[in-house]
Amino acid sequence: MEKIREEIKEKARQALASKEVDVILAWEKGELWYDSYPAFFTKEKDIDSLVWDSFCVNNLSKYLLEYTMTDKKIGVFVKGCDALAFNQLVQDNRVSRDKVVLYGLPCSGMVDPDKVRTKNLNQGLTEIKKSKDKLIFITKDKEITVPAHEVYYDKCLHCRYPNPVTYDQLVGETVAAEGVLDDSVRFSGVKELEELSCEERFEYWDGQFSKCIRCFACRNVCPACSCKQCTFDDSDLEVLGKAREDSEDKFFHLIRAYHVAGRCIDCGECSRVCPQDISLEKLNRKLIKDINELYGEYQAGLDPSAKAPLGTYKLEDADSFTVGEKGGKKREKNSKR
Amino acid sequence: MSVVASSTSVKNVEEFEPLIVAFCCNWCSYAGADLAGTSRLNYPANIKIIRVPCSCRVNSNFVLRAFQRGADGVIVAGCHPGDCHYMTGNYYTRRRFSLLKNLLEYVGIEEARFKVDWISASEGNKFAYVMNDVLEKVHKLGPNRKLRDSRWKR
Amino acid sequence: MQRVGVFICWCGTNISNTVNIDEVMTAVENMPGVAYSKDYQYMCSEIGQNLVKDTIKEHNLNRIVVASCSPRMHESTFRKAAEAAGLNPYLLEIANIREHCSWVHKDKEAATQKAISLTRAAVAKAILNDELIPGEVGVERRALVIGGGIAGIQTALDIADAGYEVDLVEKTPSIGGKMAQLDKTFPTLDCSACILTPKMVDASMSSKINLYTYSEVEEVSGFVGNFEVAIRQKARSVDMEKCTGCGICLAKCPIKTALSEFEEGLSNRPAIYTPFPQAVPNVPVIDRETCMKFRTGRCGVCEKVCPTKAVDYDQKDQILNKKYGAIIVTTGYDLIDLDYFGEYQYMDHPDVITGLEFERLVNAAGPTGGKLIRPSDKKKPKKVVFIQCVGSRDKSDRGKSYCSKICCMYTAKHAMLLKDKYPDSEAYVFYIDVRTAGKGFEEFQRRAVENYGVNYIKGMVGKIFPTNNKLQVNGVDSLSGEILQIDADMVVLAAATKAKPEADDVARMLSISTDSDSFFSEAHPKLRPVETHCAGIYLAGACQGPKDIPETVAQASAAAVKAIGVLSKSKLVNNPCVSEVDKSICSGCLACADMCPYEAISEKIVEEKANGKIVGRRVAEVNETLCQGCGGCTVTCRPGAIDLKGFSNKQILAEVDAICR
Amino acid sequence: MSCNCHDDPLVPVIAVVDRIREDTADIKTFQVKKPKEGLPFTFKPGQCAMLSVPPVGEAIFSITSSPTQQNFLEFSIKNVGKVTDCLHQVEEGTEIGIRGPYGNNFPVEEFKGKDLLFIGGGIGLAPLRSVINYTLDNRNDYGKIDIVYGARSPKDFVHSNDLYHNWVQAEGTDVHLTIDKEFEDWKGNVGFVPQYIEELNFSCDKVALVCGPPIMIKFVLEVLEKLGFDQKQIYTTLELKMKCGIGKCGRCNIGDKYVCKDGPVFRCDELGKLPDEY
Amino acid sequence: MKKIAKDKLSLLWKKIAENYQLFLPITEGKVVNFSIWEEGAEVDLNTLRTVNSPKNIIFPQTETYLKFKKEGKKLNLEVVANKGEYVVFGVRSCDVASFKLLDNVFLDEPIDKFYEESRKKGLIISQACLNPQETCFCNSFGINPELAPEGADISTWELGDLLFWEAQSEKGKNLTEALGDILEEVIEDEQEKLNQLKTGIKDRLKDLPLAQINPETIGGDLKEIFDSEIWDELHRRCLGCGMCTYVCPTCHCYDVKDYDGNKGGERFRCWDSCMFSDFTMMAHGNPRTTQKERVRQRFMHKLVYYTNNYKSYACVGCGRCTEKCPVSLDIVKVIKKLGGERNEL
Repeated sequence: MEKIREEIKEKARQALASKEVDVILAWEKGELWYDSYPAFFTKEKDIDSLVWDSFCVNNLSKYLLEYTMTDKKIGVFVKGCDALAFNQLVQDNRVSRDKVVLYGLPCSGMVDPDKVRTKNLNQGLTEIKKSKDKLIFITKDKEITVPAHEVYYDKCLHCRYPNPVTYDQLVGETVAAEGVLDDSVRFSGVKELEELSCEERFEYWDGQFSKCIRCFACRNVCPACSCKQCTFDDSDLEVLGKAREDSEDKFFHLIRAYHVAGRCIDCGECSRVCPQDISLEKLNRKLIKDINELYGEYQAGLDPSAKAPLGTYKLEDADSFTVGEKGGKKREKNSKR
Repeated sequence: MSVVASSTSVKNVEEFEPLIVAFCCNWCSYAGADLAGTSRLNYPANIKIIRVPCSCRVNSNFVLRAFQRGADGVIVAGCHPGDCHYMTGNYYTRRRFSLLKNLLEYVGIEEARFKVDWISASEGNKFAYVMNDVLEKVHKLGPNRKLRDSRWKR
Repeated sequence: MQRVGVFICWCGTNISNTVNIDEVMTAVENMPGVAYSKDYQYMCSEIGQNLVKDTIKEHNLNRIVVASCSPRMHESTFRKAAEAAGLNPYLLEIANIREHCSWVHKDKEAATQKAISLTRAAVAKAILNDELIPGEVGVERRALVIGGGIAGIQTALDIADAGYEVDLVEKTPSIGGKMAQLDKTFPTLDCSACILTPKMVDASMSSKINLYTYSEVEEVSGFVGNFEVAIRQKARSVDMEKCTGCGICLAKCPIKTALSEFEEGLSNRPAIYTPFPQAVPNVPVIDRETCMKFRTGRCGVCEKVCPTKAVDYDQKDQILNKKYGAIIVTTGYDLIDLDYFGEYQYMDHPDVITGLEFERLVNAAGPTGGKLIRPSDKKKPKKVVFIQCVGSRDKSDRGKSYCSKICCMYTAKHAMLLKDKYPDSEAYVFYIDVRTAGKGFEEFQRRAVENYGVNYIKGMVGKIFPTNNKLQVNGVDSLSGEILQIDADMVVLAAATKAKPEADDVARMLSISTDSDSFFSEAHPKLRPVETHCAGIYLAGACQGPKDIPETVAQASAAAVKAIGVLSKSKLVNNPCVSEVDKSICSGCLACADMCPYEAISEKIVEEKANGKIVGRRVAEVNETLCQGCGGCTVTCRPGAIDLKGFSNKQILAEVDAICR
Repeated sequence: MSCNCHDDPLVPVIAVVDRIREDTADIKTFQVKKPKEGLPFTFKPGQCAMLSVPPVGEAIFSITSSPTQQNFLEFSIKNVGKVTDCLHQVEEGTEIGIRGPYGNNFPVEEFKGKDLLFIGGGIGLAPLRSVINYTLDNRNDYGKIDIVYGARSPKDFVHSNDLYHNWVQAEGTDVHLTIDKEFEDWKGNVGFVPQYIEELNFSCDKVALVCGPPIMIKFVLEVLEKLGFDQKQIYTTLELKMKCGIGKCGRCNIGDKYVCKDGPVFRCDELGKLPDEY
Repeated sequence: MKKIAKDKLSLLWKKIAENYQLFLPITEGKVVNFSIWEEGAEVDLNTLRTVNSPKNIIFPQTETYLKFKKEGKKLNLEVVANKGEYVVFGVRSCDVASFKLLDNVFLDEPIDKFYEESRKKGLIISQACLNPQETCFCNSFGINPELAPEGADISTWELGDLLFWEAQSEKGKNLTEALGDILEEVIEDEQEKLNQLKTGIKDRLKDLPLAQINPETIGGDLKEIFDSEIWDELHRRCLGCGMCTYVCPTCHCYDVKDYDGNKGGERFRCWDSCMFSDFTMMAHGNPRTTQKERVRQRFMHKLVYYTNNYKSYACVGCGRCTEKCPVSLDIVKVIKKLGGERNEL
């Protein structure tokens, strides 16, 4: 990572110097060990503070929305999940591909500061080094080596796209997907819930939703939530009331998940940023799973020219509500379209 | 004891008058409901119909809002796939509500509370049948407490 | 400020018997926004409508709710009334308290409460109604008729007669349809060809009618006044212009063994053929599946013998793209397959035939030259059994639950034709009921019984056993209970009619609907019998349900009039309930454009100020003349930037709230 | 423990809309009073009150009647949003909620003895009218009064009865009207308010009270400066999104000042010290 | 000073809960928040910082205060007084200090009676922080987490198996008395150990990474800070969510809304966030159209406007934004930027 960091900086410097781009979206380091955050570089000299470490979890693609109304050329560093997000924004017509130079960054996972704290590895921490699939936590007087997966974010453990699916230039070498990529693992949380009784499921979700403080972090961080004005902010229609009330909380979460159905890239950012630890990924993955089962495997963000599952149909589509008569009364033959 | 308990529960069920909101597409299901009327078929007054041009006009928001406002069941009815007056509208309906239906079940809303069905203009009988069927099932489930806004009184 | 007037109709006792009008009136008075309310026995009557009009003016009302029958019934009536009183017609809402309330509920208290809640919803919606002004769109003054049977021919002639162009598309090589196959028509017994052929010729001679035979409609888009249609003209392999219809090629064709479709397979035809001598156009077509040239590459006789060099083996299917203002569907019917009626031996015995085959057998131009003989041994039949309702009024899966309507009459006709040919023959008719509703029908059937001595037996045939050259028909006379055994020479089955197998596909292509038997659905069974739910598309003939020739012709003329009604207008007004985009909210994702079935939504760049500069931003825009108002886009649009006028998000939510209140 | 929450400043009292006058196509003037006591509360010119129309909500409006009017409050309200739309649907005799008064006022005591120049545009006349009528009711305390008022057309004039009659007839008072664009039968001045002020060339020994659309205020201030007015002689009232009316909900601040509490009346030199965020 | 063995705390909870609604830091999944204690609840006194500050107890996120009913032209209003007496146990010094900051606003004239009522009915029991975290910087705002904070009715310290208990106010004394035998008197030896504990905490504070953050380094007057260039860059990464404002113990902006129910409606106030794009939206425009203006408003409010009005910063250094902001746009970074070089760590 350290080596790649220098390479990244060099790339960024060159891109700015050669005016290949007007601005570089990358990360910068704050005062605390875990504190890497999005940064916007326009001057070569500022690149010194650019950082690439195990905490660059923030997805920079969504910041491209800010630039939709400018003619600036933007360089952006994208990890595997970020590249899916980028494609999704392109598919949704929100970002034009030609305004962006994508620098791909293979990524084997990002470290969850909470897991570090739980392991008490943060006491006196001065540096973290990465060595293959291990992380070395260095303090003044000792070094502790930990298998990386023990401190990676949950969302990174079963990452299917550690390498960017789209980029203009790749920095560093591609990495192998770690963890188990089997969908049965990815959807295991969903399946567990599906197997519960209706009442148990309700109890579970009621407990989850009622924790919500409506900070909208899940929505605002989501690369599929790219609307100019969110329906929840429509003060005229007021579909969502402002009160913390159970039914309003449920409305918000169901509609939020539904609105990203077929467009959710499963990056897990919503769950990560949720201050109340609501299992949003179990909501999103339910929809992904159902889409896969009903309409065929689909990974949002893989192909920006694909049709979103809810934006298309097939004559012979199955449904989840007419029992025993798939697709209605009549046989469907030739497609009109 | 058990006798007393069951008799009170029966009484409660009797008192419960479900409210069911049905969104019907103008061309098929609404016409089907008209036909049910013209044919003097019978279904309970608990079902109240909102006319929409096409089942694809029905937003998930509307469904959830009905539940928030105390509806005990919601029905979306449209033309049979392939028969949409607008050619393809109900194909989208089918996808949209297949997902919503599953999602509602997933978060613990009883399956029978949300019904999507295809009812053509000539299926007055089916209209009445579906309405009776949904009502019967919802009746068994009792009032919708899970999605109703606590400020919306029964 | 909204001042809603609510008018509650008793519909005589239709509503007032089940709904307590007084209670509804009291509830309405307290509904927010209601400035005036009134009830009346028949709101749709002239007095009722005047009441609405006068009250609008008197009480300065600007929103109207009529609680009455279905909006599908009288919405337009009351819209007109509102308009007459100076109100935009779209400020009116109907609460359907008849079809959806008083007619389906018995409990008066419950029905009353429901009527109140439906009215409340209509009031809540009406408050949010906006004035809507329909847009206008031009009309393509040409009609398309799909199907060249008597229905299609008549429709085309009538439209042409009114001075409009008509394209008549027929799937087979000639127009004429089923009627061309018939020998005589009931109840007059006049020759079918004699009355049909002149019409076929008229159609072909009319300067306004273009015949596209051996062609099929492949794609339909657009809307009333502006349908866009792709027609596939199948390769005929004969140049229509050059061919003179001399018929030499037919005679010389070495293949003689293809079954003639026109003759119901009772005779053969060459690979190059015209379906029948009077075919219009009288231009042969090469059946490429049978033709040696096409199968083996060798032969080419027809090309060689053709005096005008009209034969063209290289001809290709052609796609014609044309525009029409109106479409009339006249695709006709078929007889059901008799595969499942094994007891009648139709599949196994050549002397068990259908009514249509009988028509060919007695026809002078038919396979036997009009000699009625048994297909098996070419002998005259002495004893013929006619079985009615083969598959009609049959609730089992193999049959049709409806009455095919024409069989009673044509069976009587067949029996008479038999007796005419062979006075010494015996005719037996097995029937369930004899239905003779129609002008001269009863007299016709009685003639068969009384003058011709046809034996009518009420009862069904159980089974037919072929024995020594005979067909042993085992049946029951249900009146006497007697078990009958008739050794017949021939059996004629009145097979049920059914919709064309491709009807569902045609319906889907046209966005019209079919009933459970795949007959096309009319817009209203009584009041709009030739219209479909899709404006500008009309129905005539047996494609809408079984019917006889006079009915078909009447319907054809009716459909023609409807189509002429569209074609005669220079402009049509649009449905103003179309989508519109709030460009300030629109993100320009164009998901709406992707799903719009009418391609009514396109991208537009709006100029906006951003960071002190004017820059372009992509948004969606609706073409109001293309939009048909389905509202699918509104749901695709997550932020709700696109909304449907007349059924807006706000209005529907207001209805939900009001209903649940 | 007993609760005195019913005294909370957020809790409205019931008032009745006694009379409604339609000023223009989208502006109505409402007379509001308490069912029994009449005036809901005492106030000073320039102050605001919060009107409630449940279940739509509340909005704050400047009181357009003068405190010298002892029987009712008046509000001139333009239909721009949800609450105002609902108010426009209200009929005479309807009960609404009211709370207030909120905010500071025009320092009418300090104005004593001075010439006053009122400059209003459109609905911006509403808060000024309270002061105008107050000074006219205490005519001897004040010097010459000039009222400059502009709107898009004569049809958009609010309080036309005051503009055409009451104020014109008042002693030592001149009313100068202007409209944006030529209009049938209009014989008065045509042109925007700032230009008209420049043309009228007022002497700078007056106190100027300005209220109108932000763009008008901006140009009027420039003109006044040109005419030699000191910032300390100019007062204006501002409007930002206000919810609570009591300086707590945190959205109507300009810098550290809350418009609902420290405003809405600002002297221009004070305003100059605040960030340009209004 | 009193004490109680930690393993007897559940007795204490039970006793308090007899007469009060008792709020305690309770674990739910991975998060700890103040919730109403019930027998069997998983109390967590070790977690230093709850996700939500206890602000939502004294100033609930949603608070209905008025019910209304319309009948024709008639309007009926009914005030909802909805609080019983309650005790919050385990409030850290920073959060206790935040109450004072809220008091400044809500108890300023005109007094918010609902808030006043809520404060009157509440009894605050503080808990000293034995082990301040790397994200803590309360010291920078003059808060001493080892001491009994001003505003607490009772203060507590953990020491080994014991919890020390000291009433600070009349309310606190009354409760202490009412608890009777459950609490024991502290002996001198233990008092000495407690003093050592306090010194230990104080020492630990000095070593915290953010210890040197100092708001006093912010120079310039209101307009200068407002016009500072730092806002041009700082806001860019802000996602525009409201998390910082909702977890912040001192943010107190609210909205007032009506709910239209079927049997009458109600008016409630609910938290709002100046980070939201529609916060200042009016029918005819929005004075803060970009996130830059909104981010600036939030920090100007905390560090300048509030200070001008109430002579105190509207931050208690609790570290919630430092830990929770998804893009690390926390107040520490703003103070550092505004304070310039003087603030380098």
